[in-house]
This record gives sequence, structure tokens and C-alpha cells, in this order.
Amino acid sequence: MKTLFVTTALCAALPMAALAAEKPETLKIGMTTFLTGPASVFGVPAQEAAKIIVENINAEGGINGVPLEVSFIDEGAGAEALTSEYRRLVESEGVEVMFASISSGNCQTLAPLAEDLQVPNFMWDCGTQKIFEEQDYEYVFRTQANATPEMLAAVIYLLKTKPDFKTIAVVNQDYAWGRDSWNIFSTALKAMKPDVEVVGEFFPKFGAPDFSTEISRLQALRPDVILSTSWGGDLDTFVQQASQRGLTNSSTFVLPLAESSFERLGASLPAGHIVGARGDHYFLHPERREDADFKAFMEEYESRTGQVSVYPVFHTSQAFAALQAAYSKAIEENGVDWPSEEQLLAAMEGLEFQGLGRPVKIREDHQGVEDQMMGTTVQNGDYPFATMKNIMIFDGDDITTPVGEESIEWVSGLDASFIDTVAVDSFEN
Amino acid sequence: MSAPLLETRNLMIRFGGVIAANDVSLKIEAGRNLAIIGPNGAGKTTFLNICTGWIKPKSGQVLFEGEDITPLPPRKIVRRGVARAFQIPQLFTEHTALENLLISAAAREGMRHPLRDLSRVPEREEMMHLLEMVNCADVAHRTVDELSEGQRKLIDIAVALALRPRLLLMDEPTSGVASSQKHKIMEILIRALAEARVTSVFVEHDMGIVGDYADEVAVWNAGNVQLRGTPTEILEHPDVIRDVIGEVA
Amino acid sequence: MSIHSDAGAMSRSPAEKETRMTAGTWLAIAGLVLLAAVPIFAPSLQLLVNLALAKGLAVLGVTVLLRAGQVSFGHALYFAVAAYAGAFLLAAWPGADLLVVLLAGALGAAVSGLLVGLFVVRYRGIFFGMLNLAFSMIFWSILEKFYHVTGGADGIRLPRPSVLGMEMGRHDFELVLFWLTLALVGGLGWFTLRWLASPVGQLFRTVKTNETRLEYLGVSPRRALLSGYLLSAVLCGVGGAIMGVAQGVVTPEYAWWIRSGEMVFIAVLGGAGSVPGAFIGALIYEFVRVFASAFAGDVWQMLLGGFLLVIILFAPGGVVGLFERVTRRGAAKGEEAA
Amino acid sequence: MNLTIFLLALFDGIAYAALVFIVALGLTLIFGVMRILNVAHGSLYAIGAYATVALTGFFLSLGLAPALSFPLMLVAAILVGILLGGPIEWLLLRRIYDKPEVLQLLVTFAVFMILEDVQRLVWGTQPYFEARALQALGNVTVFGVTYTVYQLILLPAVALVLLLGLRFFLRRTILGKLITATTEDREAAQSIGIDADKVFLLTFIVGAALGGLGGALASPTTSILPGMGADMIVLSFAVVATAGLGQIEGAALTALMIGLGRSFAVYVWPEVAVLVPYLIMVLVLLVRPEGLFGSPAARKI
Repeated sequence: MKTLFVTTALCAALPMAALAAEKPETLKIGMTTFLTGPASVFGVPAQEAAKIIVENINAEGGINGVPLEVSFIDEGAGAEALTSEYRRLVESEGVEVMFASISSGNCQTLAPLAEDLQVPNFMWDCGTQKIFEEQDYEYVFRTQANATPEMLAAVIYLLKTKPDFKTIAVVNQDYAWGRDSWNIFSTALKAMKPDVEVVGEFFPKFGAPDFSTEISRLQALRPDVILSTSWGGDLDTFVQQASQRGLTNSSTFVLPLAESSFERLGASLPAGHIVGARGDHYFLHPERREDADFKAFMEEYESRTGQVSVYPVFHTSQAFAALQAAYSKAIEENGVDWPSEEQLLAAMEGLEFQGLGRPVKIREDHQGVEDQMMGTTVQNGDYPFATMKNIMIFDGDDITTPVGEESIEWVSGLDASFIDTVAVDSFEN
Repeated sequence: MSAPLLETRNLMIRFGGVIAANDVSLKIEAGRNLAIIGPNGAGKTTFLNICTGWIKPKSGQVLFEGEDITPLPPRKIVRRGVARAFQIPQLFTEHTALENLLISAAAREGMRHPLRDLSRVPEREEMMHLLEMVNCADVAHRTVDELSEGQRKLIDIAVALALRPRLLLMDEPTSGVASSQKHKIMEILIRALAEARVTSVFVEHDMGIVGDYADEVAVWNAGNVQLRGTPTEILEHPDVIRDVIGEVA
Repeated sequence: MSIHSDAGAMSRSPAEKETRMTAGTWLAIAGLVLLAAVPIFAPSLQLLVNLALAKGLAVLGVTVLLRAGQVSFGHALYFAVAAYAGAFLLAAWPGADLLVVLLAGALGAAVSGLLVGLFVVRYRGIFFGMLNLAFSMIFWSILEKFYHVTGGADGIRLPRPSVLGMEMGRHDFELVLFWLTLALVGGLGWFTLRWLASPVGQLFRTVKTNETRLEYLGVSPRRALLSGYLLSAVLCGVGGAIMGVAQGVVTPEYAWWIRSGEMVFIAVLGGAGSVPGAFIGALIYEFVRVFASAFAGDVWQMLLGGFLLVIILFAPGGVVGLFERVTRRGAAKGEEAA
Repeated sequence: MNLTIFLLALFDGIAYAALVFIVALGLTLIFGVMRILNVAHGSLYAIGAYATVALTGFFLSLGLAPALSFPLMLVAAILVGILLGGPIEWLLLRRIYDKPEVLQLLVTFAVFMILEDVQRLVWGTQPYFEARALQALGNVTVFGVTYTVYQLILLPAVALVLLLGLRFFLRRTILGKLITATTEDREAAQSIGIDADKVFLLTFIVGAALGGLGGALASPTTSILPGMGADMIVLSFAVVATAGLGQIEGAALTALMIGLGRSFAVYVWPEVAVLVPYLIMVLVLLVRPEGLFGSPAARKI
């Protein structure tokens, strides 16, 4: 329910809507990302990628002649610093579009704030599927998928490649992502393969330094499949300890975020385990790796950071691609030199754009529809770490919760036949 | 006949191998100031600690006005009317002399004026008077850790008096004070006690003080009362001259 | 025994200084008025100041305990309890009134403060600090662990409460919240000063200097400490409830030990034991923190740590102590000149 | 719960307890002697781990045997003690011994904040993993469950050696006796010619080195990443306070209680595992306010 104040503000803004905006000196963008804390394993690569992308865009004349300028906010500095800095950028620095954020919790905090501040906000990385299912937003868009298609892709890949398993255990981080992703995964699994038995559920605390006890128990339980949607240091520690103690020989691991740990895990992530990348994000993307721009970017990134690209880099590229596409579309559709905010928002609906991966589309509920890649690890000696073979890319449209439906409800209504209805492209490697 | 003000029955306690109270039975009558003398380690302070509930005896009883107070914690015994002054003054070192007394008055009065500023409570007059009684009115507004040992001892006693006790136990009120000052302090004290109608028990080493200010004297030795009598009787007793006075002198 | 001096005028005890410092009162009023003008003259700072003041209220709680010589390394507990109490209330009753939410927060803090307080007032010094830490960490673990109730690490969102039955937009609501916070800062600050100067507060403060004497005044040191502990919990709670409402989200991080450390940090930064120091310290801390993280990127922690070291080593009285030192020197010079 | 599972939980608990004890040991030593609760201990732990990874990475890349990792852990710990512990005591703590304990604690809190950022500036934000030391020792299989020799045998052995060694050092050597004397009465110790400043400096260096050693020993088993120190320090606090401040044997017993409590919780009721250390702390202090092994300070009047 809008108040009197907001309504008057909107009324005041209305007559402006038809007019084009004045072309600014620079297009200011604010991006929230983790520069400190455990999630900086994602945040820092994203920041590096953003710097490269902005340099590239500006080298080509910016957006319709307007260069980009990005300010970064550290999500690791805590919620107060984050919200006050977010507001400062919007209210005092004249930032026109915000990219926020990595943490799902921060997305949930910032989405209503963006709405109130009337600033277009691209949710560029956070996983929670709840944002658009629980609320409608005018200013908030998501330039990537969410937890539901990401988990569904993992379930389908597992059922396609290892249809006969009987038991599964889960070791997830104890926070919203770990809990929610297991909720979606287990609901989908029970719907599509009701005879599977869940033999163990472990939620060690976020940032746990040691999983020895969990691994001992898993060795005693001997499940066929072990799921972990953990990431960063937690995933590294878990996989290292598991592989050291032979757990990776007796169970198949399903690790939907392992792509971001390939390089750090090196030889500790053995062949034959199922891995994913929260979308079609892979520095050896089978369809994209021969593309000149893709190759150039991968080389540039690797030479700057000494590391290969991981999925947050792809997510960053998607946010900037969405930005470029939206401004171009708004300029073209309205025949203006620079679009007003109203025109920009209008352009976002149904927008299609392509970052480093396959093209992504913004749906009417502002959720991005992104294809999902899963694969099986292989240690083939090309790199000193695991890469993927038997890659499948699932069509985003088929595995994203339909507009207006609630994910868990939708997923629990699926059955085994669903697997064959999902469009998929397969690749050797 | 009414019960004695304070009575102890067969108090026993030992610390390690040392017997600090060995079957101590003693009666203290209202209005008669009792001095306790005896060599170091005889159990004098322990006796005060037991009477105020700080230390619980292994066996035996303490009765105040005929009621058993042995199991009570010090604060409950204090509220019945037994106050205590210490060999080393126990004061609130961040507060002024007057405030120390005002806090004492506040403790006595409970929560009658919970949010009134301490410096404006109605007991202020009374406390100033108390400070005058102990000759410390001129330092009323100084924080107590700026004061001399003698002043602090007097304020320590005034703080105890502010509680309006019926019995005051004092542990060496004149120790740590220049000998020229001792009589002056005792003079002030005994006058203040009389004015407030408080009976006192005081541990003392200075036989001159004992002789001049006590109504009765009890001689402690090896955890028990060896002798009891008037100052004249005791101070002339050959055992006391040998064991106590000889040692102190 | 006869040092003659006009002692009353020369060295007043802290208790008397607090109530008679009329100059200080005027300064405090001026400060509040200045802050009240923030939404008008510097609207971009409004939220920051609001959050800083909310934190300042919590720091005031820690400050109260410092007066009794006790340091709690777990007062984020009450901050979090109150914020979650508000969040649960708003989840069960969306659109509940702001005042009801704050009251629920304060009540939650008071009840938990009483339960934990009854236990921790038996301890002093480092054990007191550590036990408070343990309780706050237990609460933190529960918040993290019982995901289905508490929302886990992502916490709970607080829908905007109504104000006196009116639904408000963010802008209006934030203005109301800002001025309400300021009123609470003024009111609770004044109350705390009065309380500390009152007989009950004075008894509480003597826990720092002499518990033996306190016992021999017929007062239970534990009960004296408990009275201040309750006040400190409620102050932390009000701060936490405001923080939760202002942020629109509460997370277990509210109870995390570094938060508690931060509160002690700010209390010392402002001037250990000083009531206005709690708020001055909180404002300085938040400004340094926000601007450091905006302009010095990922070394804001280092800057704050360095800042703290400088204060402790060179100005242990905190900012308020520094201010007093300067004004006193100024006054002394003035006297010399005259 | 059958016997096998009981034994498995026991092994896990002991391995975990060993590491916790080693870290808590430095903390309790510093507290016992200097009466300072060193919040920066967590950072020293993290830096010990980082330094080990850096040293091991460098020397092993020269083609040296993985067994060299073990002496390198010791080197890393000593470096932490001397290069960080020394200056912290000498430049900062020494100036505030006469200040209230809250200020002493806050100084170490400030050092903690600074060192957290120093770690990030030096080693970045990406997690490191350096398990060659652990791999070099291989595995043992018990009841069909594979354990690493490193965690099951080496860590508890090191913990035991440190416990006995420190006891021997404090009770039987002259230097140890000087330290204990200074702990009991600083002024008296000074009056008989003990240089208390040197004793404090030495204690802090040894304590810091023990923190570093904890990190060094933990490094092959876990991801080394920013923030690892913040978690460890709270756990160590719990151990030290539960044991009784300054109690070395108590710390060993408490670490064992916490380790076993946690591992049994993982088998029986995994959801409460994270609560175990704090619950043990509260329960112990409820019954024994001075900690398991602490002695009550007598109030003299």
C-alpha cells in the first residue's frame, strides 16, 4: 500500500516520463560485492571482472557515448554500512543503476530499499528464489537464474547419469542457501524418484573449519550419493577431507557450485563427480570457448588475476550486458539520445542480452531465465585441476518456476516424466 | 531479665591446622563498650567475622537480641543492627566522604526516593552532622582516597554509624594512626558512640586506649576468651602483663 | 586533618558533577537540536545518524555497566533479543505499531536480561565478561541453527510498522523513526544520568570500588549489580529494536561477539562511563566506519583498529575525556590571565 | 548407539580436541602469567596457518620432500611468536599494564582488527589449501572408516607432548620457575631481581608462538581463509574460561570435553553440535564459578 507521500512523488514524476532525460557526463553504477569475509571468493573475482568489462565498454565509447563509472560497496562490512552506503550512492552520488547483491539476505534487504529509492536494481548474483515469488517489484530485476533452476538442473543431471542410486546424504552450510537449496533439491528428488532414501542430513555451521566427524559418519553410512551445495572455503575443506579419507571413492558427490572451486581444489577433486556452476558458466564453455570475444576476455582475466574465470565473473558480465542492452533498447525504441528512468524500466521487460554465457531473458516477473550447465569431473591432465566432461546444458525456460507460482509447490508437483520434457544439449567436454 | 545484646555460644572454627575459635561463649550487654585484646593470631578478627556472618562457624551459635543470626549473610545481620568498621577502611574510593555516608543512609532507607539525586536526599543534614561528630566535616567533599589514614578510619566508622546500628564492631580503630592522634580519635569516637547510643566492641592493641575507653576487656588467646573483666582488673593481671602487654610493648 | 579548602567548589565527585553541570546540559540540548536538524540540512546522513544513535543506546547500556567496573562481552545478546522480538511481533502482526514494536523489544531485553542477569551477577571481571559472551554465543548459535523459526543466517525481514495507526511511506516513516530515536536518546540519556546519580544508581556503582562495604551496609552486591544490569539490557534492547526497524532486517550477526566487542570499543572511544560519550562515540565510530569502507575499500577494519589503539594509548578518557581536558586547560588559562 | 559408533565418535572428538587444546594453550598461558585475555590470539592462529602454507608452498616447489612440512610448521610458529608476539607485547601491551583490564582487552581487540586486514592484504581473499603434510602420513582404517594418521595420531600426540612439556618447563626449569614466581607476585619477584618485563615478553612470545603453532598444525586439514581466526578465538575463550583461567591441565580436559561433546552431538543430534562448547561453559561455570580447575580468590578484610 502506497502512502500519500509516495503517491504525490509519483504524480510529480509522471509528466517527466514522456520526455527524454538529459545525457549525463558519465553513467554511474553502484555494485555491491564481497570484498571481505568468506564470500569474497566470489566478490573479488566479480570486482575484477567488472573493472575489465567497464574498461572494455568505455574503450568502445561507453553506452551511446556515455562512459561508465562503477563504485563498489563491500557487502562484508555489515548490513548498516551496506544500506547506508547504498543510499549514499543513490541519493548523493547520482548513481543511476545499482547491481546488488551476492548475499541472498542482502538482496532481500536491498530490494525494498531500491523500490523506495526508485533506483533500478539488478540482482546480479544472489540465489534466493523467494524475492519475486513473494513480492512484485517495479525497480528490481534479476539478470540471472535462481536456486530453483539451479537445483533442478542438478537433480535432472543426477537422474540422467546415475538413475539407479538408492541413498543420499547432504552436507550443506547452515544458512539460508544451504537450507533452501536442500529444500528444493530434496523436494524435486522425492517428486521424481520417490524411492530414494535420505540417510543423513548435516548442516555444519557456516565457515566450519573441520568436517572430520561428518565424514566419519558418512563413511559409516555409505550413501550412494552425497550432495553439497557449499561453496568457497567450506566446500574446499569438505572435498579435501573427503577425498583424503577415501569418501570420494565410495560415494558419488553432487556439487552444484564446484566450478568455482576447481582451480583451488586441484587434484583433490577426483574424476567422476557431478558438478555445476549456477548457470552456463565455465571458462571452457563448449559453445563459447571458440568465440573471439570470449577468448579475449578469458585471457585478459587470467593474465590480470592469475586465475581462471569462475561463475561470479559470468554473472557480472550478464549484469553489464543487461545494462548495455537496456539502454540501447530504450534509446532505440523511444528515439531519444538518452532514456528517462521510465523508458529504461520499460525496456527491461522482456529484455534479451548475452554476457559471457548463453543469452538470458528477463521475464514479466523480472526474473531472468538462464540456461543451466552441469557436468562430470575429469582429471585429464590438460589443467592441474578438474575440468568437466559429459556436459549438459538445460533450457532455462523448462526448469524455471512458471510466473506466479511458488517454487516448492511447483517442484513438488513434478514427476519422473518431467525429466524428458526438459530440452537439453549434450557435449562430450 | 532481657537477653544480652549479642551472645555467642560455643563457637568453633579452624583454618587448616589453626584453631581460630575454640568454644567461644561470650555475652555482650547493651551500653558497655567491650575491648578485645590479645596476641596476633589469637582469633580476634575471626570473632568479629563470625559475629557479622562473614565466616560461618563450624559449630556454635551467634544470637543478637536473643535471636539466632548464625546462618544469616552479613547484609541481613547488618540490617538487624550490627554494623562493622574495619582495620583497613572499607570505603567507596571514587566517592567523597559525604557521599560515602549518603550511600550508607540510602542503604538504610531502602528505596524511599529511588530517583532523587543522592546529593539531595533528606538525610544530607543528618550525614553532615555525623561528619561533624567525627571531625571530618571539612573534608566532606573530598574523594576518600585523597584523605589521610586517620580520616579514612573515622569515615569508615561514620559510615557504619550512619546505619544507626545498636552494636558496632570495630577492628583496631586506631591502628595505622600516628600515636599522637590515637587518643584524639578515640575521644571523638566514644563521644559519637555515646551520642548515637551505640554499644561497641573494639579490637585494640594499645593498652592505654583500652584502659581509657573500654568499660570491659576480654583477653583472647588461642581462639578463646582467656580472661574477662574491667580494664583495671585485666591490665593489672600478671598473665596479661606477661602474654599481651609484654608482647605489644 | 585540617586542610582548609573550599572543597565543595573545588573537587566535586562525579555524582554531583553530572547533575550540576548546567553547561553540560546546555551542550547536550544543543547537540540534540543540531542532530534533530540533520534530516533537513543533510538528509543523506539521516539514516547513518539514526543507526549510530541506535547503536549509541546499546553502547549506553555497556557504559552503565562500566560504571560498576564490569565489562560485558556479550551485550549484543540484548541487542539481538530485542530486534528479534520486534521481528517476531511484526511477522505475527504485520503493521503493528512502532511503539508496540519498540516496547516488545525492550520487554524481551528486560526479561532475558533478568534471566541471564540473575546468573551472571555472581561473577566479576573477566568471568563476568566471558559468561556474557557465552550467553550471547548460545543465542547466536540458536539463531543460526533453528533456521525454520529464525530464518537462519539470513535472518527475518521486518515489514514497516505503522505509526499511531497510520501506514507510512519509507521517507515519512524514517523521519518519524529518526526523531523518535532522538527523543529516546534524550529521554533515556537523561534517565540514565538521573539513575546513576540516584541512591540506587550510587549503590550500583559501588560494586566497582568496594563490595565488602556494600555487603556491610546491608545491601546485596548482586542485587545492586542486577539493577544496573537490567537497565543496561533494556538500553541495549531499545537500541537493537530501533536498529532492526531502521534496517528492515535482523540477522544473527546482531548477536555475534564482534558486535559486543564493538559496543565496548565505542564506549571506551566515547569516554568510558560517560553518558554523552556513548552517543558521541557511536557517531564517530559509524562515520569513520562508513567513510573508511567507502574510501579505503577493504582496510576499514585496520583503520578502526588503529584509531582505537591511538585513543587507548594517548587519550584513555576517550573523546569526552579529551574534550574535558581541553576545556579544563582553557579554563585554567583563563584563571591565570585573570 | 553401538560400540563402533561410540569409538568412532571418540576418535573424532580426540582429534578435534587436540587442535583446540593447542590453540587454547597459548591463550591460557598468556592469561595465567600476564592476566591479559588476548583477543588477537585468533589472528595469530590464522597467520600461523597462512605462514605455514606460504613456507611449505615455497620450499616444496623447490622439489624438497613433503616431510619438510613438519619442521616448517615449527618455523612458522616461531616466526609468528617473534615477529608478531614480540612487537605486540613490547610496543603495545607494555604500555598499558597499569590500565584497567578492559583497556588491555580492547588493545588486543584493536590488534585483532588490524591483523584481520593485514592477512587479507598479504594473502588475499582466496582460500588456500596445503595438505601435503597430511597426505605424507597416509591413512589408517578403523572399523571400515578411514582416518588420516595426521589427525588421529599426530595431533593428539603433539597436544600431549605440549601439555607435558609445558608442565615440565613451568615446574622443573629455572626459567619456568621465574615465570611462575612472577605470576604469583610480580612485585615480590621484582624485588628478588627477576626482570618481570623480560618474563612477560618471553611469555607473550611463547604464547603467540603456540597460537601460531595451532594454526600451522590446523593448516593441512582446513581451508585457510579470512575470518578463520574469529571463530577459533571464541572457542578458545570458552575452553580457557571453562578450564579456569591460566589452568593448563584444565584446558586439556575442557578441550577434550568440548571435542567429545561436539562429536557425539554430530552422531546423536547434529543440530546442537555448534551449541556444545558454550553449553559446557555455562554449565561448568554455573557449578564452579572459577572454572573447573580455578581456585576462588579469597576476599580479605
